Amino acid sequence: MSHTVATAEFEGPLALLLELVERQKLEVTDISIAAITTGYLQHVRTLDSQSPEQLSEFLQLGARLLYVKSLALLPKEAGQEQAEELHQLNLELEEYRRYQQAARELGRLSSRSSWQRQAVSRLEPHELPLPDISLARLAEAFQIAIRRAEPTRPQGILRAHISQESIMKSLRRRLSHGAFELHALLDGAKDRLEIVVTFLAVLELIKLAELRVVQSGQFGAITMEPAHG
Amino acid sequence: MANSSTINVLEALLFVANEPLTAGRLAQLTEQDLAEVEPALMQLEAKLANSGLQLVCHNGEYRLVTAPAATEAVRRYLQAETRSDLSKPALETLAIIAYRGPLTRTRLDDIRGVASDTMLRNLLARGLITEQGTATEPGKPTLYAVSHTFLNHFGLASLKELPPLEETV
Amino acid sequence: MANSSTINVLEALLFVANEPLTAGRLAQLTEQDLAEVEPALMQLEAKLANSGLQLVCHNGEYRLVTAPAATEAVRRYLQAETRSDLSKPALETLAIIAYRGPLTRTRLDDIRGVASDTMLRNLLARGLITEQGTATEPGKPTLYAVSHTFLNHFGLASLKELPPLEETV
Repeated sequence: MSHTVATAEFEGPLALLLELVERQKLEVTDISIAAITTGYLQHVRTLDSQSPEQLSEFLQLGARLLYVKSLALLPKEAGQEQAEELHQLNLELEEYRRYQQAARELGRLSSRSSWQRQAVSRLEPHELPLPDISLARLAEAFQIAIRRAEPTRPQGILRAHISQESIMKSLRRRLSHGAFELHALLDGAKDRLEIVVTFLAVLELIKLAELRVVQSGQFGAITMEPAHG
Repeated sequence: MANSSTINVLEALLFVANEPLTAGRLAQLTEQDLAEVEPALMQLEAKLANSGLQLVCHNGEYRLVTAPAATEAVRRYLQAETRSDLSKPALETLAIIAYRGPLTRTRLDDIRGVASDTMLRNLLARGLITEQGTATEPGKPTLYAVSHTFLNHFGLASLKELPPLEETV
Repeated sequence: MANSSTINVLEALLFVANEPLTAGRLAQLTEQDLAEVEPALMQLEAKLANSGLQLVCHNGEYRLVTAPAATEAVRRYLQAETRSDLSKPALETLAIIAYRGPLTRTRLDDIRGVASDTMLRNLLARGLITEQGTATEPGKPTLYAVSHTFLNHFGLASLKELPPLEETV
């Protein structure tokens, strides 16, 4: 099976996942999750890393797929969670698919348009009352507008807040099963960027006092555990 | 049956208005009861059904625009570029806001699986969406909805004319 | 009998146009022969006879205007629009045009982060701004600047006399 899909086609991870699922004519089930995860990660590897924000969004879904896939390797009680995760993933994918379909329909409407009247009706100039505003208010309004406009410039690297948020989400899920080791968290990481985003998520959880990091002596294994347990 | 002169005055007002007008405002301007203006607006809409104009109703606001059947000629007049300029992600975002809106950025991000802030800023600047109040949840996040400009862009008279969303399987 | 779709397209063109149009220009825009457009214009005039709009022809140029019966209500609308206080967004738009103008709508949208279409129409209707030529960039977009009325109202000889701004923080 070929995974050479033009990258630019996919504006987001869900679009890519949907394409892979539809190509295999499968639902995301425990049987297909392994194949789909492999296909997905193979594709993500070909992504242009020039756009770290975009990449991190692809990686977070990759991390989620790996997590769901890994649940199959864990003892029985994880089975229930895997079923739930898969169900959730299917729901999200199905919702996304419907809107993608709707977007295509909308695109088809683009050949037709309506326009409002271009001419502006107004009273004769001598009938126009003038507004009661001062120059000071005008100057103030301008300064407020300009100040507001400044911070809307494109943001720096790695401000993809939702990617971090959702890695935090999956960390929380893991924490709910108890402690785990750092290397287990990073083993699935495919490159520096994913590691960076994961560390950011860990730091955030520490800050929120949801997670504690414990090291059993110098060079010992680093363990993550729930801070409130 | 509304008075035909009321219908005509409504048509004239909507012609000169520099903004979409609510039925309430139209009632004020025509010095009629709202109970008269609302059916009159429906009759105006029906009357315009086979004409070069179309009455758009969105969010309780009315506006007169050209009929979609005249798209080609009007485009020629305005020398407007063909509207192939909405990207796939932009259409996807608009579709979600049109069917699901008003909704928050977080909800939008969840559905799309990507951060939508740049896209939202872009669509706001193009006037295709507007901020429509805030959600009641903590932090009172801004709600986004599609605008009159959105309807015009696709020649729709109201959101009811959107193709139906596929049923969930 | 002219095709009803031709009549409708003519109506849409005359509605949208911001200048009177000759039959020749309308023929070009509808891609019809002048021999078809002229009777269609007459039929449009007849069709509009009992409506809020009317077709007027002056010096061989056609335009749509509101019907005389609606004059009262239309006046009420325009007066209310110009008498009411400037809204915050309108004031902001005016301020940006005063300090940064002449500028295009796109540039204005960029600064404000939202589409400024309605605000521009509102300020044009109030006579506070005017269209001042077109920019040299592709598409030759209209440039907006404050009007003489604006300068007179504030007693300014030129825009150089606007209050200086604090340094940007």
